[in-house]
Amino acid sequence: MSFLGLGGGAPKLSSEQKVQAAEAELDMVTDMFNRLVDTCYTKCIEKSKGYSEGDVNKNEGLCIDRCVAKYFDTNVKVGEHMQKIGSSQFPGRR
Amino acid sequence: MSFLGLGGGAPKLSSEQKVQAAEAELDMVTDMFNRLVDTCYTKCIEKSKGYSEGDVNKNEGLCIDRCVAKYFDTNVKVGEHMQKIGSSQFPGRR
Amino acid sequence: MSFLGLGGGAPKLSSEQKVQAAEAELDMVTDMFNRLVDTCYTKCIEKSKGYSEGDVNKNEGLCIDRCVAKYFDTNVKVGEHMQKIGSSQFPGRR
Amino acid sequence: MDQLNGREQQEFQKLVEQKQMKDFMRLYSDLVQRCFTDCVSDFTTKTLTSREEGCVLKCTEKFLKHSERVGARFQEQNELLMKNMR
Amino acid sequence: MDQLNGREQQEFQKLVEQKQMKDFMRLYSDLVQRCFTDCVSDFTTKTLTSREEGCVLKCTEKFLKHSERVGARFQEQNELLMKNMR
Amino acid sequence: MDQLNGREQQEFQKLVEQKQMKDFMRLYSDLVQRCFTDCVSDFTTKTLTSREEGCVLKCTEKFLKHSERVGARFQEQNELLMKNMR
Repeated sequence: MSFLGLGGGAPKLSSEQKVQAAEAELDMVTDMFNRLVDTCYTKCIEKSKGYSEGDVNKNEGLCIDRCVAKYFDTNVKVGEHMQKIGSSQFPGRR
Repeated sequence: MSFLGLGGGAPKLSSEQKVQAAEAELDMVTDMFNRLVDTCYTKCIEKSKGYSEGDVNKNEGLCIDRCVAKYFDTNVKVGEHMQKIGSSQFPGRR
Repeated sequence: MSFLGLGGGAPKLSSEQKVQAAEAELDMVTDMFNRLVDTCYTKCIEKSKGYSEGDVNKNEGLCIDRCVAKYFDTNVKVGEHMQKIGSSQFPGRR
Repeated sequence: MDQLNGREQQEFQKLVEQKQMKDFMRLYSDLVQRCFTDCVSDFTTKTLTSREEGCVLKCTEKFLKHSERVGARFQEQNELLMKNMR
Repeated sequence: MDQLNGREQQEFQKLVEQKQMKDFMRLYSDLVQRCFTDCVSDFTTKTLTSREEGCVLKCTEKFLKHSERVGARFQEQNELLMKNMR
Repeated sequence: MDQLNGREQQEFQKLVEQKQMKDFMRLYSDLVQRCFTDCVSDFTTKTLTSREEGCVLKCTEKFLKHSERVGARFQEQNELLMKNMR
């Protein structure tokens, strides 16, 4: 479990720090899941007809599958690009 | 205090768990209040004229009252429907 | 460090309370920074052309500077106005 | 809350107080962001124009009155819900 | 997770359980807000009209099925990602 | 911050470090969501098209530069505010 390479090589963490790192990773995975549910719902679900059916139809289903795949793809591409251009300059506020 | 039936029948919780459950319930009530403020503001407040007055006018006021009532109604209906169709399958990610 | 006058005069806080107040202040500054990034991005960044360039151009840059300044200005004006009209009645839910 | 004993009530009360400040902060920040978004869209000046400032002040009052009214209705609905559950 | 020892795993597991209820609550609240926003816009009545209620129920089902499907794909993609990292 | 003593400062510093990682994560997730929303809307393919990828990379750079600039101005305004309060 090493989302975004977190935690991978870091040596000699205290027990408390290791559990905290695992918690941070869990929070990030949960956050990504919530964002996916939200974003792909907006992109894929047809509500123009006032929810004419409770099922996810075939078109919507395919769209959801690809939406998730492309979101992961985007996540990876953004991470690689940030490393390339030097993400160290990132947050600006510190 | 048993929003959504939480905590009602659960037996033999430790002190820590009981306080945690109460905290979770408080957080949920607060979260619902914040969502109501946001959602009903969007549904009811006329800002087209660039906020021509600081008061909540009669139409807006009635709209707010009904918006809150219908939001609670929706909350109950969603909960009942989820129990009926088997909310156990819900979060999908576990 | 006394954003919004928080913590300024309050006497005889316990160590725990002082650290908690400092944490609340840090959270608020961070939250404001995040809202600024989000709001000024929406107000200032031209994405109509599908992100034709990775740079922040001159117009965008000037807009960002003024957006941040006006956001701070708004923050101060809102605070002053709330004190004037009696913010005590504020949250309503308590 | 009747299932909490005295010591637990006290502990919970402490939590509530810690959260009230945060809640207030959040509502305040929501108000600022909303009124800024609704009222300010001219970025040729560095300070609020008088028109923008007027809009922000009216928006502030309206938001406060709105959230007060939502709060009152919220409490009523909540009490109704609790009563029906017993 | 292989870098956590037994006791740490246990502590982490406790955290996970505490968070699961919160996650469920959040998804539930998101669902209510979304279905309300999408289905309810007539404020001349105090209770849901039958048309609004029908919309809310279908929206609820659709949202649940949607989030289940996202969950299944999410897990697959996550496993793929982990495999590629080793 | 002058009202915190040495030990309190240290405790607070630890808190700050714990939060910095979270802040970074949040900004990263916001960036991904925003660039995905703005750049990806063709769901007939399973991987990013080259046009979408180009858009995502430019969006990433722009967002980073934007948040850097906001950060610089934010700090200036904050210092100004602190100075006026003394």
